[in-house]
Amino acid sequence: MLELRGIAKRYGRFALEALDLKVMSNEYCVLLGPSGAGKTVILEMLAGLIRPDAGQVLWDGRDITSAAPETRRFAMVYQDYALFPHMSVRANIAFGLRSRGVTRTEAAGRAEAVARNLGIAELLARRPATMSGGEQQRVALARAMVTEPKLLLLDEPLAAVDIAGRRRLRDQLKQLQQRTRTTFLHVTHDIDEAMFLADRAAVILDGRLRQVASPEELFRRPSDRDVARFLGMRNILDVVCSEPGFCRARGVTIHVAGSDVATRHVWIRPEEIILSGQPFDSSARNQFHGHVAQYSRAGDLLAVEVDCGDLELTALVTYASFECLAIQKGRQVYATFKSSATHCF
Amino acid sequence: MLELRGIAKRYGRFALEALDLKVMSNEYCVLLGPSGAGKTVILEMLAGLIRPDAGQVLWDGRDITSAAPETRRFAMVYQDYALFPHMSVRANIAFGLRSRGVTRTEAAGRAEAVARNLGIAELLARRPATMSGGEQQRVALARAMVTEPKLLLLDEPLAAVDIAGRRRLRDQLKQLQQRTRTTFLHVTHDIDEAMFLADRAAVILDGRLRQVASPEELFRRPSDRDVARFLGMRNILDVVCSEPGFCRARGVTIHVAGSDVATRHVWIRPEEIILSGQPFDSSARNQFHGHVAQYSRAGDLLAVEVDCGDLELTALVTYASFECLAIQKGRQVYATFKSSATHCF
Amino acid sequence: MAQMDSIGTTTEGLARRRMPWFGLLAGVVGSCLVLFIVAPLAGMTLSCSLSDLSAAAAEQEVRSSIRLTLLCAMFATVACTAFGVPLGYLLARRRFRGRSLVLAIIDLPIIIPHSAAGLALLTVIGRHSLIGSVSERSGLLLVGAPAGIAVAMAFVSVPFLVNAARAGFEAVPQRLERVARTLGATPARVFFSVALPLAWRDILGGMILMWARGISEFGAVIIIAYHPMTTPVMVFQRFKDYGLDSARAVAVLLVGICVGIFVVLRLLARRPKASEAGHA
Amino acid sequence: MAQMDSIGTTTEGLARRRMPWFGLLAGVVGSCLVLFIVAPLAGMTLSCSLSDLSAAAAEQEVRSSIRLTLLCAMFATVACTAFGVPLGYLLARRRFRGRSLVLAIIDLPIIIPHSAAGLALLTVIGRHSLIGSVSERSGLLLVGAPAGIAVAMAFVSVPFLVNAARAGFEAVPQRLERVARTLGATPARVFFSVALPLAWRDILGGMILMWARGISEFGAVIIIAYHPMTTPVMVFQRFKDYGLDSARAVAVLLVGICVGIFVVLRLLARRPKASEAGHA
Repeated sequence: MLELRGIAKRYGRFALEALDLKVMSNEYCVLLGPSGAGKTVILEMLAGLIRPDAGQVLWDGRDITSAAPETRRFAMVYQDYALFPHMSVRANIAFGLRSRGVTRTEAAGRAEAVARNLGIAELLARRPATMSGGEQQRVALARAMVTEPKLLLLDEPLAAVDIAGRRRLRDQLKQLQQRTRTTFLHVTHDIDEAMFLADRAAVILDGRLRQVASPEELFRRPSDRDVARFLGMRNILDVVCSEPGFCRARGVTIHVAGSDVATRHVWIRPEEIILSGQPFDSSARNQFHGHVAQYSRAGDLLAVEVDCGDLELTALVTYASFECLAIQKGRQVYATFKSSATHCF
Repeated sequence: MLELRGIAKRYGRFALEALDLKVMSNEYCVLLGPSGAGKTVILEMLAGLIRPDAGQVLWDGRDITSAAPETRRFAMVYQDYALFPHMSVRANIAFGLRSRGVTRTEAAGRAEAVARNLGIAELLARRPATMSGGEQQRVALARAMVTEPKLLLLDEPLAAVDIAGRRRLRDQLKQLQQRTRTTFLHVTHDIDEAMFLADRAAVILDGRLRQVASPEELFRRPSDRDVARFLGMRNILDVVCSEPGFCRARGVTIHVAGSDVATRHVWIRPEEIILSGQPFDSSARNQFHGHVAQYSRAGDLLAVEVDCGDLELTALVTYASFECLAIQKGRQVYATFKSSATHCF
Repeated sequence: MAQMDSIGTTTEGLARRRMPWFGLLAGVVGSCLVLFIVAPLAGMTLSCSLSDLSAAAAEQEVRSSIRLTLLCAMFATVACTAFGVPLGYLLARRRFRGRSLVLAIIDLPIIIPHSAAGLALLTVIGRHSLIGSVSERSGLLLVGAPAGIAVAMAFVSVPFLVNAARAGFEAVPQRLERVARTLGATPARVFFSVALPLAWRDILGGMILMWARGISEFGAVIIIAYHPMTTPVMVFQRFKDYGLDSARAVAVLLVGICVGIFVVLRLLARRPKASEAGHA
Repeated sequence: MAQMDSIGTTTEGLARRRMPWFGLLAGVVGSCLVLFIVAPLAGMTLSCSLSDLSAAAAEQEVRSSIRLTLLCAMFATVACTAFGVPLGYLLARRRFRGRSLVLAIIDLPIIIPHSAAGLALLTVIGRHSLIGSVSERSGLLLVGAPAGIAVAMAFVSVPFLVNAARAGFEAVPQRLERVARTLGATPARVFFSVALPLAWRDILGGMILMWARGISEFGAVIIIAYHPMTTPVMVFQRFKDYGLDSARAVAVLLVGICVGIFVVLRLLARRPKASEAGHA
C-alpha cells in the first residue's frame, strides 16, 4: 500500500498543499485533475525523481521519502512514451531487467513474453521512431511491466495517442491491471478515461485533494461545487432547503427527492429535463416556463439552455426532438423534470 | 470572394492535393480537419506567407497568388495569439494602422474603439505577458479587426484558451462576424466549435477537401464514411441495398427509410436505439437481440456497445436507464430502433 | 516467483551499496578542470602585488596602449555591427542556397590560426596589395597603424557578433513577424519594429563579446602591427624582452579589463532569461 | 468609409512601390561581410603557387612542426575529454550553487588575451613554480617542451569541448533519464547507457572543434614554447625573420589542415539534424 502523508511541493507555478492519499494494493487508482495542474510532479515525487518540500511517502508502512528511484520498483510511463531512441524495442523492454542484473538471454526472453502479451511481438526489432503513438505507448507499458513493478505510475498515458489507438490502449490498460493485479496509479484530466479505468478516483483541484471515491460515487455525490463543475455537471444550483423535499434556488421552489436541511447544492440531470411546447400534466413535480437562450452541440446530443427567469436550465435533447420542437433562440418552451432527476449534496 | 484553384503544397509531412474552395463574401467559413493536418499551412498560403507549389489564389476574381502579404489585407489570428511582447496592448492593436501610415493619434483612438467593442478597454496599458489566454486572444482579434481586413484568417483561435474563456470568446467571434460582416475563415479540429460558428464548413481529410456544406447538412448527409467517422458518428454500416427500404449489412436485413440502390452506408443514430431487457412490440421496425460487450462514459450519457452477432450497435443511454436496466458486461438485451432513426448516404 | 526474488535481491543490494559515487566522481573530475582554468589566472594575479599593478597602470606607454586597444576593438565592433546584424537576420530567417556555406565561412576565423589569419589579411591590405597601396596614397595607413589593427580585430572577432545576432533573431517567434506582415507591415518595418526590438539584447551581448575578443586578439594583430602596440602585443614584447615579472602586471591589468567586460556581458545575458520564464 | 479609403490608398501605394529592396539591401550588406572573411584567405591561397606549397610540405622542419602541432592538440583533446564530458553532464543536469559561476569560468579562456593566458600558465607551470620544478625533476619538461604546448592548447581550447558536451547532454530529454531510473538503473548506468550514447555525436563534434582550436593556437603557445616550434609559431617566425613570401606557404598549409578538419566537423554536425527531423 502506498501512503502519502502531508506531501507539499512548490514547483514553478505549481503548488501542492499537504496531500494525504492512500493507494491500496492491487487497485487501479486514477488521479483526476485539470491539465496543467502539475499531476506529473506528483508522480515524479512518488518515483523519487523530485523531492517533496514536506511530507512523507510510505510503502507498506516504510518511509521511502528519500529512497533513490532505482530502489523503489515504481515504474513510470510518460505521456510522451520516453522510449530510448537509440535502442530497438527489444532492448527498450529489456532495459530494466538488464539494469537489475538479469542476464542478456533471460532478459530477452522475458521481454518477448511481455511483448507477446501486449500484442507488440512483431515490433521487437524496430526502432521507436518508426512506430505510431499507440505502438510506442504499448512498448513503454511493456518496458515498465517487465520489471514487475510494485507500483506502475502512468502519466496521462493516452493523451498523446491518436483517437483510434486510444481506445484499444485503454482496454489493454484495464485488462493488464486486472490480469497482473499490479497497483496502478494513473493521472489524467480526462473524465471519461477515469470513469472507465478507475477502481477509485482522486480529484485534485487547485493543489488540494477534494474527493476520493469510486467513479460512480463521484458522479452521484460530488463533494462540492468545484468538483461537480470539474466533472462537467450542468444545472448545479445553490439552494437553501428549509423543509425536507423542497429547495429554494433564487426565489424558485424545486421539489428535490431526499433533500434535507444539510443540502447546499442540487444537481438536475440535464438529460432528464424534458422540453415541450405546451405544459402537460404528468407525475413530474417540477415544471418551468421559459425561452431558449442558446443551444450548442454536446457530443451526440444538443444542449439547449432555457432561461426560466430566475432559473437557467440546460436540457440535453436528441437531434430528433430538437427538430420536432423546432427549437430556435427565443422559442417559448416548458422544462419539466421529476424530483427523482435531482441529486442533492 | 476568395477562391482557391487547385492549391497544392508539400511541406514536411503535410501534403495538400489540388484544393478547390470558394469562400463567399461576408460568410463565416470553417475549415474542419483533424489536428496536425496542416490547416495552418493553408491559412499561411492564403495570407501570402507561404507560396503554394501549384494553384492560384483569387480575390474577387483577381489573381493574388504572388502578392505580398502586406498588400492583401487578410489579417491573421494565430492559436498562440502571437502578440508583440515588447508592446503594450494599445501599441499591439495600433500596429496595423501605424504600418499603413495612419497617424499616431488616430491609430490610438481607433484601437481604443475596437478594444471597447471587445471588452478589453481596461487592458490597453498592459503588456501581453500578464494576461490570460482569453484576454490575449481578444487582443489578437482586436489587432486584426482594427485594420478592417477583407478576410480574417483564424487559426484554431480557441484551442489555447482555457475552457472558461473559450465559450465567451466563441460567442464574441460569432457576434463580431455578424456585426462587421467581415469574411471569416476559421480552421479548427473541434466539431462542436465548427457547428456553433460556421455558416459553411469544409471538411479536409488526408489532404483532400471532402465536403463543403452547412453544419446541419454535414451531419445529416456526410459525403462519405471518412467524413462520418471524423464527425464522430457511431453505428455507420456498410450496406447493400437491393430493394428500396431494405438494406443488408453483413447478413442482417435492416429497414431503412428512404434507402435505394445507390445507398452504400447507413447511419443509425445511437441516441435513438432503445435498449430493453425483453422484446416488445412497437412501431419500430428493427429489433435485434444481443449482449452488452462494453460500456463507457460519453459526455453526459453512457455508450453501450451491444454485440448482436453479425451486427455491432452502440446505443447512448442515460444514467437512469443504465441503472434501471442493470447493464453489465454480458447482459442480454434487445436493441430496437425505428427505420426513421436511420440515415443513408 | 523465482524471478521476482532475484530482482528483489538485486534491488536490496542496490539499496545497501547505494552511494552517490557517480555524482561525486563527476564532481571531482569536473572540479579539476575548473581548477585548471582558475589556477593559472589566480596564480598570476596573486603573484602580482598591488604596487606593481598601480605602477603599470601609471605608465604612459601602458595607458596609451590600453586606450588604443579599447578604441580599435570598439571601432571594429561598431563597424561590423552594421554589416553583421543584417547578415544575422538573413541567416536566421531565409533559407537560401549556400546558406550552410555562409554559416561555415562565418565560423572560419574561429578555427584558423590567428597568425595565419594575420598573414592572410596582410596579403590583402599590405603595402603591395591593391587596397593597401590605394589607402596609403589616400593617407590612410593600414599596416602598422590603428586602422589595420581594427581590421585584424574585426576579422577574428566578427563571428561572435554574427552568431549572437543570428541566435537572437532565431529566438524571435517567426509568427510574430508573419502576423505583422498580414497586418500590413513591409519587411523593413517588420525588421525594425518587431525583430530588432526583440533581439537587441542578444545583439548587444554579441557586440560586447566581439569587443572583448577584439581587445584580447594577439596573433593577427602582431602580424599587421607590432607598433603601435596593443596591450596583448605589449604583454608578449615585455615578456620576450624583459621576462615574466616585467610582463605580469600588464597581463593582469588586461585580464582584469576583459573579465570586467565579460561580467557585464553575463549580467546582461541573465536578465532576459528571468523575464522569459515569467512569460512562459 | 473615409477611414477604409485612406487605408485602401495606402495599401495600393504599398503595392505599387513594392520591391524586395529590404532583402536585397541586407543581402548586399551581408555579402560584404562574407567577402571580408573570404577575400584574405582566398587571396593568400591564390598568391601561393602549387610548387611553393609542395616545397613547403617537403621541408623536414615544416613536416615535423605539423606533426608536433597535430599530436599536441590531439593529446590535449583526449586528456580534456575525460574531464570535460563529466563536467558537461553535471552542468547540463544538476542545478547546484555556483553553477553559473562555473559556466562563466569555463568561458574565460575564450575572452582573455591568449598572450596573457600563456603568461598565466607560465606562472603555474614555469620552472620556478611548484608544479614546474617537480615535473622537471621527475624528467617531464613543461616549458619549451611538447607537454607544455599541450597544456597551453588545452587551456585555450577546452571551453569548446565542455560547451559542446553540455549542449549535447541538454538535448537529451531528461525524461529518458528519469524513466531509466524508475526502471532500476543507477545514475552511472543512466549516464553510460542513455545519456552518453545519445550525446556522443555532439561530444565528438566538440572534440574535433577543440582539436582544431588547439592546432591553431598561437598566443599562449609562443609564450610557453618558442621551440619546439608549432606551425602557427613557425608562420610568425618566418614572417618576422624572412618576410611575407617565406611564411605564406606554411600558412596556407596550416589553414588547409584546419579547414579540412572543420569541414569534417560540419558534415558530422549535419547528419543528426536530418535524422532528428525524421523523428519529429
